[in-house]
Formats: sequence, C-alpha cells, structure tokens
Amino acid sequence: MAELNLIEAINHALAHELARDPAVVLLGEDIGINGGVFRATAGLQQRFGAARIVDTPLAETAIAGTAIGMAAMGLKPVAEIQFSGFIYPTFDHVINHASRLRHRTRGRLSCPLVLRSPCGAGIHAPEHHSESPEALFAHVPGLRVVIPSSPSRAYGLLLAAIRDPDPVIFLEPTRLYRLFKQEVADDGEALPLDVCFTLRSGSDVTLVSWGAMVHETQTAADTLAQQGIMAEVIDVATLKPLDMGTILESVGRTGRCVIVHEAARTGGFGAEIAANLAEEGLYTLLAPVQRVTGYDTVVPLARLEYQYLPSVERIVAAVHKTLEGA
Amino acid sequence: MAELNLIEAINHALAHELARDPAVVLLGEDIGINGGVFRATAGLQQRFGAARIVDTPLAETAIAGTAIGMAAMGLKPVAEIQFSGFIYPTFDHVINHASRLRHRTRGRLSCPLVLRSPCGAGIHAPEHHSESPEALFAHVPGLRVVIPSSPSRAYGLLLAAIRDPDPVIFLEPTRLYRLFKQEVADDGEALPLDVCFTLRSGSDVTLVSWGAMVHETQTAADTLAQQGIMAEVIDVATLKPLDMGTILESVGRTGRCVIVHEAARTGGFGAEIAANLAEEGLYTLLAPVQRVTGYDTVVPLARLEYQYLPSVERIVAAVHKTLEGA
Amino acid sequence: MTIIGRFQIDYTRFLDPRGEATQPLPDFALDPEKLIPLYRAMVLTRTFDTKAIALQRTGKLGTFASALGQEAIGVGVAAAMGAEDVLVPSYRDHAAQLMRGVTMAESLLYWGGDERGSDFAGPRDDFPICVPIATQVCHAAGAAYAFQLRQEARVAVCFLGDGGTSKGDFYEALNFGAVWKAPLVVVVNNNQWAISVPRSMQSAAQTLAQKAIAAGIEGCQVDGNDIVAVHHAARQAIEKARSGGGPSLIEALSYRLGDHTTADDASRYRDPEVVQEHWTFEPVVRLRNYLVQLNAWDPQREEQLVRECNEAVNAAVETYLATPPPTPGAMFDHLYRTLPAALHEQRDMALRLAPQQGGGHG
Amino acid sequence: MTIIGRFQIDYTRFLDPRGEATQPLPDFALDPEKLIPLYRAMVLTRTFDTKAIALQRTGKLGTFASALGQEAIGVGVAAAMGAEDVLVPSYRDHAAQLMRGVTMAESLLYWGGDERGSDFAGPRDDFPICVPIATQVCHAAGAAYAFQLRQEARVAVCFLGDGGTSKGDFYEALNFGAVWKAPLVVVVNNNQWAISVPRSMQSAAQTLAQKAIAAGIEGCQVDGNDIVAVHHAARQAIEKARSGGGPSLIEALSYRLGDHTTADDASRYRDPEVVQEHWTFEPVVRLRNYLVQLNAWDPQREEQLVRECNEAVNAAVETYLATPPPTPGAMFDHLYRTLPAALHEQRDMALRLAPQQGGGHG
Ligand SMILES: Cc1ncc(C[n+]2csc(CCOP(=O)(O)OP(=O)(O)O)c2C)c(N)n1
Ligand SMILES: Cc1ncc(C[n+]2csc(CCOP(=O)(O)OP(=O)(O)O)c2C)c(N)n1
Ligand SMILES: [Mg+2]
Ligand SMILES: [Mg+2]
Repeated sequence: MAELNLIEAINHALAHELARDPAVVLLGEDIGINGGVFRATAGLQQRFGAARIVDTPLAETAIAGTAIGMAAMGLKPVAEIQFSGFIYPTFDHVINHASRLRHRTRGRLSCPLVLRSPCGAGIHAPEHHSESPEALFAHVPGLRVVIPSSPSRAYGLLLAAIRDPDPVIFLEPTRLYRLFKQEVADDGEALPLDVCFTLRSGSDVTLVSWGAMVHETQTAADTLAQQGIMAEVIDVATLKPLDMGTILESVGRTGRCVIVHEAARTGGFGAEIAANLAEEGLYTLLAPVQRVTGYDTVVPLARLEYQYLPSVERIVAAVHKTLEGA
Repeated sequence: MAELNLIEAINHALAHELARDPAVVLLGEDIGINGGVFRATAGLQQRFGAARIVDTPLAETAIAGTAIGMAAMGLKPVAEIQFSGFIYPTFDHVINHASRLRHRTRGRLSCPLVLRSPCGAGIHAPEHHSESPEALFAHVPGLRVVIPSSPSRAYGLLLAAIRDPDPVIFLEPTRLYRLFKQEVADDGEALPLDVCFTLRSGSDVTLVSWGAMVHETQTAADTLAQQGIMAEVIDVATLKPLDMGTILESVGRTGRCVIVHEAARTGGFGAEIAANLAEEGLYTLLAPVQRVTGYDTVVPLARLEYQYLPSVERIVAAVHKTLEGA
Repeated sequence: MTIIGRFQIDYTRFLDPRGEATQPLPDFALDPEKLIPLYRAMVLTRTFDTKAIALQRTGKLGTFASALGQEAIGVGVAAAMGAEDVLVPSYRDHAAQLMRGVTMAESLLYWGGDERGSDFAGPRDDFPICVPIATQVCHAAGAAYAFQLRQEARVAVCFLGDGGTSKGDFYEALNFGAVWKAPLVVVVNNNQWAISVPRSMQSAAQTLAQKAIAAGIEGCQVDGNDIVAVHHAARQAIEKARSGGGPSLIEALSYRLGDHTTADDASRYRDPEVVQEHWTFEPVVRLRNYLVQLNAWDPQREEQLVRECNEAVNAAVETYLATPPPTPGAMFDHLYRTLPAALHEQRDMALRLAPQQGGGHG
Repeated sequence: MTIIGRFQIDYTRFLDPRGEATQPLPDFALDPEKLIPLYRAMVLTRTFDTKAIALQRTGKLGTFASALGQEAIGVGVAAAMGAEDVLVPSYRDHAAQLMRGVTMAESLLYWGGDERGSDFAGPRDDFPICVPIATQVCHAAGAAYAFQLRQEARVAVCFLGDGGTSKGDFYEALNFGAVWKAPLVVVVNNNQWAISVPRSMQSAAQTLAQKAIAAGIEGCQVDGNDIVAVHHAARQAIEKARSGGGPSLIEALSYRLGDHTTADDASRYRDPEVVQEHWTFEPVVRLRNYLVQLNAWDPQREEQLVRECNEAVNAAVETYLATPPPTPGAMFDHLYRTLPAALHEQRDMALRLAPQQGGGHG
C-alpha cells in the first residue's frame, strides 16, 4: 500500500480503470503531456496513448458534448474541467442531454460519463477558480454527484463513478489535493455511490459535511471532544442520490445537527438535508438545525477567501448554539 | 383599467419601461416582427424600432453575454430566452459575469440586466420546454430571482426588475400566460422585489408556493376551507432575496407549513425554506414540514406531465398529514 | 502584404427547377432504379407531414415540425449512409429518420408526447431527435470519435438548421471534429428561416458553407431542392469521412414552405407571395419531372405511390392512436439503470396518487 | 459546380526580426516621436512582468500571467485606441491596460487577490480582466452595440488568445457583431500556446484570421512581434469600426516566451530550444534596432529608460504592498447596489467572526 495524497489517488484510480477497461477514455484541456494542471493525469498519456488521453481544444461545451456522444456510442469518457469556474458552459449538455439520454430513449442509449472538476476555495487561486457548484448539479434528476474528502475515498469513489452506467459529476476539493497523505491500496475496490460515511461516532451532536469542509469539521470535532462534547461526523460523499437514512439515524440519536458546507448558504445542499430533517426528523430534533456555510457572496479573491470559508471556530460556535437549545 | 392575462401584463410592463427609459432595450429570438413565440413583445418592434427591440441570431450564450456588455455600458437590456430548456447556455455568463460584475469592479461597472424566460410545464409543449430552473439561479450570489403568479404581480414585478440596478432572473410560468385575466392598471407602479405576498389569511396551516403552483395551492386552500381548514397562502414571488420573515411569522401562528413547487424535489428551493424553518422556526412547528413538489425525474413529455406536476389532491393530502401531527 | 490563405466555396446543382440536367449527371442519377426509391421516400415524407399536421389540428398530436419543401435533404443524405453509420438528427429530420428505419408510428409517438417514440426498434444506435439547437453537433463529433478510436468504418451524420449555425456548439464541434479528423458529416438544412428570423439576419456570412473555413475543413453549398446534388455531395462527404479524410460541412439551400411548427403562424412575419414563389423550386416535383423525362415515371405509378403512402401513413396513425399511454411509473424507468433507493418512495407515491387528468395525446 | 465565394487572408509585416523594413512603411512608422512612446510602453511592460514574477516567487503576489514576448500586441493596439474607446481584456493584456491608464499598482492588487485592483481610477469604462476564456468577446460585442445605439463614435476593442478562438463565445460574438455591424475590433494574441496545447492542436484551420470568414467579416494576420504591423492593422480596424464599417478580426502572430503563468512549468511540455529560437523574433529588440537605425535611440537613452521603468515599477510595488487588506465587510459591499435585508445578518457574522488566518498577499 502506498501513501498517497488525494490527487495521486485520483491518478491511480484513472490508471486502474484505463488499464482494466479499453472503453475508458479521458478528455480535457492540458491532460496529456502536461498531465493536467493539478497533475491528475500525470503520466497517463505516455502510458495509454494520445487516442485515449485526449488533449482537447479549449471549449468546455464541446468537451461535455462530445463526451456525451462518445458515451452514447459505448465509450466511458472521463472528462476533466480544468477549474471549477469553467464548468458552467457544460450545464446545457449535462442537464439537457447527459442526465436524460437514457430516459429519453427508454434505455436504448445511455450516458456513462464522468465529469471531473476541481472545486472549492482555499488555495489562493485566481478569479473563478474557487467555485462550489455541487448544489446546482444535485438538483438535476438523472445525475449522480460525488465529492470525496480523503485519498482513499477519492480512489474508491472514482472507480465507482467510472463503472457506473449513468452520468456522474465528480467534484474534487482542490484544497485537499495535497493537504495530507493516506495509505491507499490500489486494489481496484470501488466504494458504494449511495451511502454516507460515518467518520467518527458521537452521541451529542451530528456534524454533516462533504468535500474540503470535512477536514474543518473533523478538526472541530477534535476541539469539541476536548470540551467533552462528542460529535458524530458524517461525510455525505455522494450528494445525489442522498443517503438520508444514515443522517436521520444519527440525528435520531444525538437530537442535534450542524451541517457544514463551503458553498453559498442560500440554496446550498445543506438546505436539502435540513429540509429532510424538518420533514422526517422533526420529532427527534432537540434543537434547531444549524448550517455553517459560505456566505451568500461571490467567493472573494485570495486576500479575503479565508474570511469567506467556514472556520473551525464557526463550526464549534454552531454546535454550542445547538446545545444551548436543549 | 384593462383586463389582462399574464402575458399581456408582461407586454404592458415592457412597453411602459421602453417608453419611459430610453436605455431599455429588448433582445432575443423572434421578439421583433413576430412579437415573441408567446407574444410577450407583440407590437413593440413596430412601436420602438428594430434598434431597441433586437431580433438576435440563434445563440443564447451570446444573448446573455452581449446583454451583459450592453448593461455594463449603461443600457438596461431585457433579454428573452425563448423557452425554459434553452436557458442553460446562459449560466456561464449569468454566474461568472452578470452576478459579479459589480462586485469584481467594486461598483465601477454594474449589470442592470433582466433575463426573462418562460418556465414550467403543463402546456403539452415539446421536450426541454417544461423546465423549472429557479433553484439553480437562487443559489447564485448577486442575482435576484423573481417568479410572478398573476397578471398584476407580473406587471409590477417586471417593472421593478427592469428598474433594479442589478441582474434579475425573471421566470414566467407559461401555464399562467393565458390561464386567467385580471384588472391591471398600467400605471407604472412597481412592486417591491424583496417581499412575499400573502394571498389569503388562515390560522391552521401555511401554504408557501410560487409560480404556476400558486394556482394549485389556492385551489387546494379552497378545498380545505370547505373542510373547515383555514390555510394561509403565501406567494414567495421573489425567491432571492428571500423574505423569510413573512413565512416565519405565518408559520409562527399556524405551526404547520406545506411548501409547494413544481421543480424537482431534491435541491429545489422548497428545501431552503424548509431549512430556514428547521433553523429559525423549529420551536413553532407543531408538525413536520411537508414539501409537495415535482418528482426527482426528468419532466416527462405531454402524456405524463400531469402525473409529474403537484396536484391539488397531493397538496390537500400533505395538509392533512401535517394536521395529523398535531 | 502577402496572401497566406485562399478559400473558395462551390455551389452544385444538377437538376434545375424543371428537372432538366444543367450539367453531366453522376452515375446514380442516370439509373431510375436508384432514383425511384428516393422519390418514394420524399413522397412518403410529405404524406406523413400532411397527416401529422392534420392530427395536430384535431388535438391528436402535439406540436409538430414539418419538413415541407426540404424532403430532398433528409432523403438524399440518409440514402448515402450505410446502415452502420449513425444519424444525429434535429427535430425536422424525419425524412432522414424514416429512410433509416425509424417507423412513422415511433415518430408520431414522440410528437404525441411519449418518450417511447425515441426507442427506435430499427436503427438502434441512431440518436433521438435533438431539440436544443445545435447541441447535437457536439454529440455527433463525439460519436465520430468513438468510431475512430475503435477503428470502425462508421460515419456520424448530423443535421442542423441555418439558425443552428449561429450557436457556439456548432463551431466548437466542427473544430473538435476537424482536429480529430473524425468521420463526421454535418449537413445544414438552410431553409432560410429560423422561426421568424430570416437567413440574412442570422449571419453576415454570404454562405453558411464558409463557416467550414473556420474549422479548416471543406464546406460546400448545394441546391437542397435538387436531390441529385444533395445525394452526390453526401456520398462524397461520407466516403471521405469513412476513408479517414475527416469532416465536411454541406450547406443544402432550400426553403421552409410551411410554418416553423404547428405552433407557429408564419403569415405574421413573411410574405405569402414570396412563399408561393418558392413552390417553383420545390424538390418533389423536380425529381418527378426528371423521372418522367427518363420515362421512368407516369401518372399510374404516381397514383399507386400516393395510395401506398396514404395506406402506410394511416396504418402508422392507427398504431399510434392505439398505443395506451405510459403508466406513471415510466417517469422513473430509465432515469438511471437502477433506480436509487432514495427514489423508491417517490415512485410509489406517483403510482398511488396518479391524477386522472392528462395522459391524452398531444 | 459554380464558385460562389472567394476569400483570402493576408499577412502583414513591415519590420523583419532585425528591425529592417521589408516594404514601404506607414507614415507613423517614419516618425520617431510616434514610435518612442510605444517602445517605452513595451519596455515598461517587460519590466513590470519581471517584477511581478519575482513578487510571486517570493510569496508576495498570486498567480500571474506575463506578456513576455507579446508586448507589441497590447501596446500596438492600445495606442490605436481613443480614450473614449473601451478595452475588453483577457488576463494577459496588461500591456494594453497600462497604455490605457490602468496603474501598475492596480494590476498588482488584482493579481495579489484584491478586487480593488479592478476599480481602475483611469479608464472608468474599460472592462476588468476576463478569466473565463473568450466570454469577453460577447461583452465587447454588447458594449459595441450600446455605442452604436447611442450613436457614440466609440469602439470596443477586445483581446483573446489562440486557445480562446476554439470557444463558442468567440464565434457567437463575432456573428452578433457582424450582423449588427457594430464597432467592434477583436484581436487574437496567437502566442501559439494555450497552456500546454500548441496551436496545431487547437484548430485545423491554417490561420486563426480565417475564422472571421465564418462571420462574414474581415480577418487578417499580422506579425505580432512587429509593432508597426500591429499598430497599422489596429488603426485601420478601429477606424473602420468607428466609421460604421463593422467588426474586424486581427490575428497577431507571436510567441509565448515565458511559462503560461507562474503556476505553470512549460519545460514539461515544450522544448526549451524552440523557445530559445523564438527569442530571435521578439518585439522589443526589433523596434529598438529600427529606432537605432533611425538614429532615434542609443545606449544612454536605453539606460535612462530602464532606470525610469524600474523606478516606476518599484513605486507601484510599494503602493501595492502598503495597501492594507480589505475588511471582511468588503465581501458584501457591491454585491448589490443596496445589500438586501436578508444578507445583513450574514454580513454582521462575517464582521464578528472574521478569523485571523488569511488576508496576506497572493
Ligand atoms: C438552444 C435553443 N434555442 C431556441 C430554441 C427554440 N427554437 C426551436 S426551432 C428554432 C429555430 C431554428 O431555426 P433553424 O436552425 O434554421 O432550423 P429550422 O427550424 O429552420 O429547421 C428556435 C429558435 C431551441 N430549440 N433551442
Ligand atoms: C473557459 C475557460 N476554460 C479554461 C480556462 C483555464 N485556462 C486559463 S488560460 C488557458 C489557456 C488559454 O490559452 P490562450 O487562449 O491561447 O491564451 P494565452 O493564455 O495563451 O494568452 C486555460 C485553458 C479558463 N480560464 N477559462
Ligand atoms: Mg431554418
Ligand atoms: Mg495562447
């Protein structure tokens, strides 16, 4: 087993599936000889050739659109969008075509496409490089939306995404790309795409998060433990379809829930989870649900981005608030 | 005062602002001599000329993108997207530019743009013509998102949208375009863009809705009244910024809330309202919140679209369910 | 100043509006056995269109887009395709679809608001109709790439309209296809209108064929009402694509003789007299006249053909109207290959609460 | 077969790589008073670039995109603009921005992660840097339309890269501009790389100038390292646009001598020897050689210029580094003209909870 950071785990998963399944092709900007701007595809073109690791011209609409055509004709394209802010030109093809090709043709054609993109702020990147668009995709019927928060989950979830027969939006938190390493067995074992991962058990409060914020949330849980507050930490990982059962079960025990995400608050995916709690978990809630999120502002440029991101302090404060409501 | 249906009210509001403010220009496909496929712009090119009522080539990205350029240079463009399914190519410009031009330039440039588009199902339209994308826009910081549900509100809200100094997404429920008429005074009086409208008072349950579903919701309230259940009906109208105060106040009195929208359930804007209730209204809730929504499926073609849409029966059933939880 | 690039756009016509050859004809056009099937297909398409519009007018079909006056384009191109090739159509391409083996009943189901109309029993790999303008050109380029990668001798053939050539997808896809040298043929049905927007307001380019130059591929314009010119150009382009020569763009110049769709009223924005003039150039009579000159066609055959077409169309309409509506559960079928557990409750609710309204045709 | 369209693309160069005239020069190029300001601006840009990269390397600036080797494009074009015209730049266009009156301190603030860097004190109507590739071409076309509608004699001048010409926005915007005959000039800085993707993989078109043909407008290619050719072409295009002649496309052929940005390492994907060769063609020495030939330049003036440029850049760096970080409330300022009540609580929270991390440069 190798010690890998998240981007290396992605690279291993891609290589594994390329070697296993000749239908897998990668396409995107600078993914070939350059190995991707974040190095996700480093070495892959050398190994699998330029016909399967395709450096495209600069056009995200066509990257998504041609990938759909490839997928419909039996390939398993994994398309890379270089930075999060450039994923919007793919929306039309993702929503109007990828998500519904199977439905429209009653299963005659399908779209086993993976759309990979970095997401999130925190690396002092230029404008339009710090977006968290997961809620936009999670609203679209027919898609799967996955966000890993550790190297091993990145590896297992990406394998699952590539093998899935339907379109998967796979968002990778850039801030985690190189933040830490973990033992990852390159054993081709996929993780399930329809469950949350409970990272830590606790009885006082349930912390629900995904992506880079799982890191902050775990740190907050450490701090809380020192204060004698035992937090359960759930990494949602697959936002769509949502495994609400795990969250309801946990909140059923703790009676309290704090949801943490980096995207803007209004209409963020935290709202969906909180809404489900208000519908199906109401009688178990001992205190108001709390959302700790990015503000409803444009993600600011580098000098203010850490003022935008939910901090450990904000998470801890929210937990304290739910405990007051006892 | 004239009796107008919703599309006529739109037409009157456009004409009023075109006459009042020379900076207002309209652009879109078939909006000129053809008067728009739904007739929103009927007669306007004849009256205000082809330079202000601009029939564009067929390209939604450029419709949004050029409108942003116009807005930045002092015009007040009102761009029409012909049908709801063709709004997705505008997302990149709306999110990356329109919503943040003011922010990025610290107020030096701004984007007083209105993007009008039909929305919703229920008129047996072809594929991709029945979308309800409001939640996608409502998640984007810097935008306003408005959906009228009656001719008079359409008139007053559209005036406000055009006069607003920032970008407004203005979604018009096609099913209401010709469903009913109402007295509308063409008096240039705008309605506020930051309040919900309480259409009916009641003490037993709060029904919250917007767009075409306000109609179903009001019918449901009638049915409920016959059963002795007094429902308060709130038309959210402006989803962003959300006037949560009015909803909280109402639910504070009724203790029960049913949210009705046509868009797919998961990540729909109903989630945001329910989440706020779980956060700020928890202690007033006497029963779980209910969301009555479109299913998490592709909006089906005509033969099944009414199976997809929330029905009066579903709304009434949801209200009964909240009353059981007493 | 040095000239570093020279380009030209050619226009081809073989049969003039009266059906007279204007230049030596390609071989296939000398053989009535080759032409008669094309003629039959055009007449069938027109019969189908007439019937579909009638169904819509009587509330038995949804919005419908007829191909009136543009039949030579779909028929001429589809006839140049192999069964192994893949058609990537827009909503006005049933002429081509029917040639490919899509049934009229399927087409009616689709326009009648039933997804099953896109589950073609015949050409299983052909794409469904594409409504979002020009997006299909990207899909076609991707499909072509799949064929190329697997070294299959198949070609992706894509249609769009004059309006569609304004959309970014079209240019991006041509550019991708050209860089890949993929087996892609893109056919522009320039019927001179995009709903109410005339060709002159759609682009300042003097031809649409010249948009190929932006991608560095070949583009040509043909008389889209002359099926010989259309078929000839399509054969050349498809052959070229199949043999590794990369993509081509064909602009087929025609005219939309009908309304944009049944939801449109073209008299609001165009002069009926001009439309009338264009009837002089329409493709069906043109080919018939030529066949008559070849002594390969006569009134009896015409009568018989019309009868056959009517029968076939009527049979399809019967099948269509007899198709029971889909059940509410169909909304959840094929949403994913396996419906996620998270959606089971919603499907159950749909089955339980299904209202009685709706479900009718159109 | 009839030829119905003929097109040609011209290439213009006045000064060869050694600074020798290859053909009769336009008037302005005979006048050192006209040329020296351009030379100064190119040297200033290069000095600024060098300093900005150094700041980034020492953690005092964020990712930065240098214009190394492409200075003649921005300077030559901006010098042809009137103050009333509007610049619509990409992220590599500070050569043009500085000419327009954007200050170096503003530019550094922007790249240092501070939105205030886009609040230009000088050219108030110029657009901020555009990062999403090619989207700015749409904005420029819209701006041009606004000028046209108000009958203002202003021109929108837009820059993008060779990679940007693959994006739908570029084609759509050119097409709109052309249909409107709007006062729009689009300049492609063809520096032959889009990060690691060479020009040859970006498009199969032999020139990028020919993409103009798709929109039915004029396109030309110039030697982008010859400021005389660039400035000449820009003057003509801007003059044409201003006088109602509609849009033009200028492809300025240059070479990216540096990395794509400071976040890039070009040695991973391109041969340093080839880069070395391209130093032979670079624009600054070329113009200097020509000025020397005119007896309008000498080592003393060069030395003085270098000193002045260094001083100006250093002063800007000081201003930049002395600028205190924005306060957290700035996130909410200018989000809307008036902050909606729904956001007051969030702003208060941001002010209250502002963490101590972050806020540094870059
Ligand atoms: C992206 C998109 N925008 C708008 C529409 C609505 N619409 C349907 S057909 C049409 C005109 C298309 O004209 P053209 O491409 O010339 O094809 P034609 O209908 O003439 O065959 C428009 C605007 C659409 N279907 N897709
Ligand atoms: C829509 C979009 N996609 C991707 C990127 C990331 N990106 C930044 S620069 C660049 C290459 C641009 O190349 P080119 O247009 O030639 O301009 P140059 O950088 O060479 O000046 C890419 C892919 C982006 N900024 N915008
Ligand atoms: Mg057309
Ligand atoms: Mg470049």
